[in-house]
Amino acid sequence: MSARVTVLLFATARQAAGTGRLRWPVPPAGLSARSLVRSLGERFPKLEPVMRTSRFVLNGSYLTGLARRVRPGDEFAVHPPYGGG
Amino acid sequence: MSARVTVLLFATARQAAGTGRLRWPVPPAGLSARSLVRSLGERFPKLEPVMRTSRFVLNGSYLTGLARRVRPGDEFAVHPPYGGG
Amino acid sequence: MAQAVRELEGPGLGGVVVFAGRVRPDRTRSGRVERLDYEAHRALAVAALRELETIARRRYGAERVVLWHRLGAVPVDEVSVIAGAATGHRAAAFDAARYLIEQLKATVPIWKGERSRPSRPRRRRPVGRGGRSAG
Amino acid sequence: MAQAVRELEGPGLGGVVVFAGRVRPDRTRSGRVERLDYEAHRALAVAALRELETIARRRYGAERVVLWHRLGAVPVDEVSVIAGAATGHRAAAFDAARYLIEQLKATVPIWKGERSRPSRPRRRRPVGRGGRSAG
Repeated sequence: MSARVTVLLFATARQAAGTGRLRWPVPPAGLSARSLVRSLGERFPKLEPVMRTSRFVLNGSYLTGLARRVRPGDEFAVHPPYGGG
Repeated sequence: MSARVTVLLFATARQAAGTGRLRWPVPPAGLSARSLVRSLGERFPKLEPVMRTSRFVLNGSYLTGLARRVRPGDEFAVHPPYGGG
Repeated sequence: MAQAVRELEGPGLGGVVVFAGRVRPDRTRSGRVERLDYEAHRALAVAALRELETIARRRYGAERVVLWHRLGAVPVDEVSVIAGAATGHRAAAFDAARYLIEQLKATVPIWKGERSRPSRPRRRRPVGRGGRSAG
Repeated sequence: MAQAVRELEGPGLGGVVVFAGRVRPDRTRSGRVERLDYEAHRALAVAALRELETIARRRYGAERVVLWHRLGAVPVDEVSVIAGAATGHRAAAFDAARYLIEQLKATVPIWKGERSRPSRPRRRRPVGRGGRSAG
């Protein structure tokens, strides 16, 4: 089995991808969050517009940009706008 | 028994007069609220400063001035500033 | 407060806000408050509370409202007043509850007296001896 | 809500405000809401709720705080969220409770999905057939 990251998809992101959790293959050295988001959008076209208004969370920390490197074993979450209450 | 009005005194007004309820003699034709307040202040000197910051209620209606006539059988209440809650 | 919550339940009411005011053990010149004695011009107070409820319904669209005040002796840490509103939406419930409690304090003929030792509730004369400090 | 009130009791706390949000039977394109399914990024949501409580304590002097949110299926007219604060004085309790619920909605990773027919709570996949209208 190749190197993978866990991708968590919530709410409209989950609906767009048809699943809430993916084991996503990545290069052994990892890739930028930008590249990961792009490849997810290519695989799930309906997810692409959802991600444009989403926040991203890497291993429990909010990303402020997409430059950060995502490595095998990391957890990458897609958060559409919140709607609790 | 001569003609009287019922005077209700609350909170600091009650404490100043030493009672919460008076049967106060008035002329058969009544008197102005101003005269009633003045006579109450003369009888109970500690009540006089309390009445300066109080509202007055005649038969359940707030008075906006002291010109109204108070007649035998009326109920006249002295309301110091409110403090519920 | 549990009863207030029950009265504010109803179909379609999305937001409920309940304020409860408790008697605080404030320090005073004569010691520490053990209880408050509330007195009211009863007929007028009841009418004023009902009128505030009506205004809250109209102004904030509150569908259910509670506005209760205890009279007589209320010991420290017990609830003396409750103001609550249930509305379709959240912000209006906060506004209505706040309106109710602030108007109650400003416009309803209820007064409190601080007491540091027990005596009978709603008596007409103040305690003659001035009350010993408890704190 | 009763439990929230109990948690907000304590000596010297003069003002308690509790907000409860209930699921409303809103009309939607597919009929009328029968329940909401709440999902959360759990670890982050719990941390965010705790952090909001801490901020409410610091910023508003709230001595006790509750901030609870149900997850999974919540039927119409049941309470889904509670935000409450107990403070020494009234205004701060209103401000703290309002801060908590508004920040919760804006910053805590919880989402709701409208459903018009029953299915199991917190499932990972949406219902395939789209759901029949109940209204």
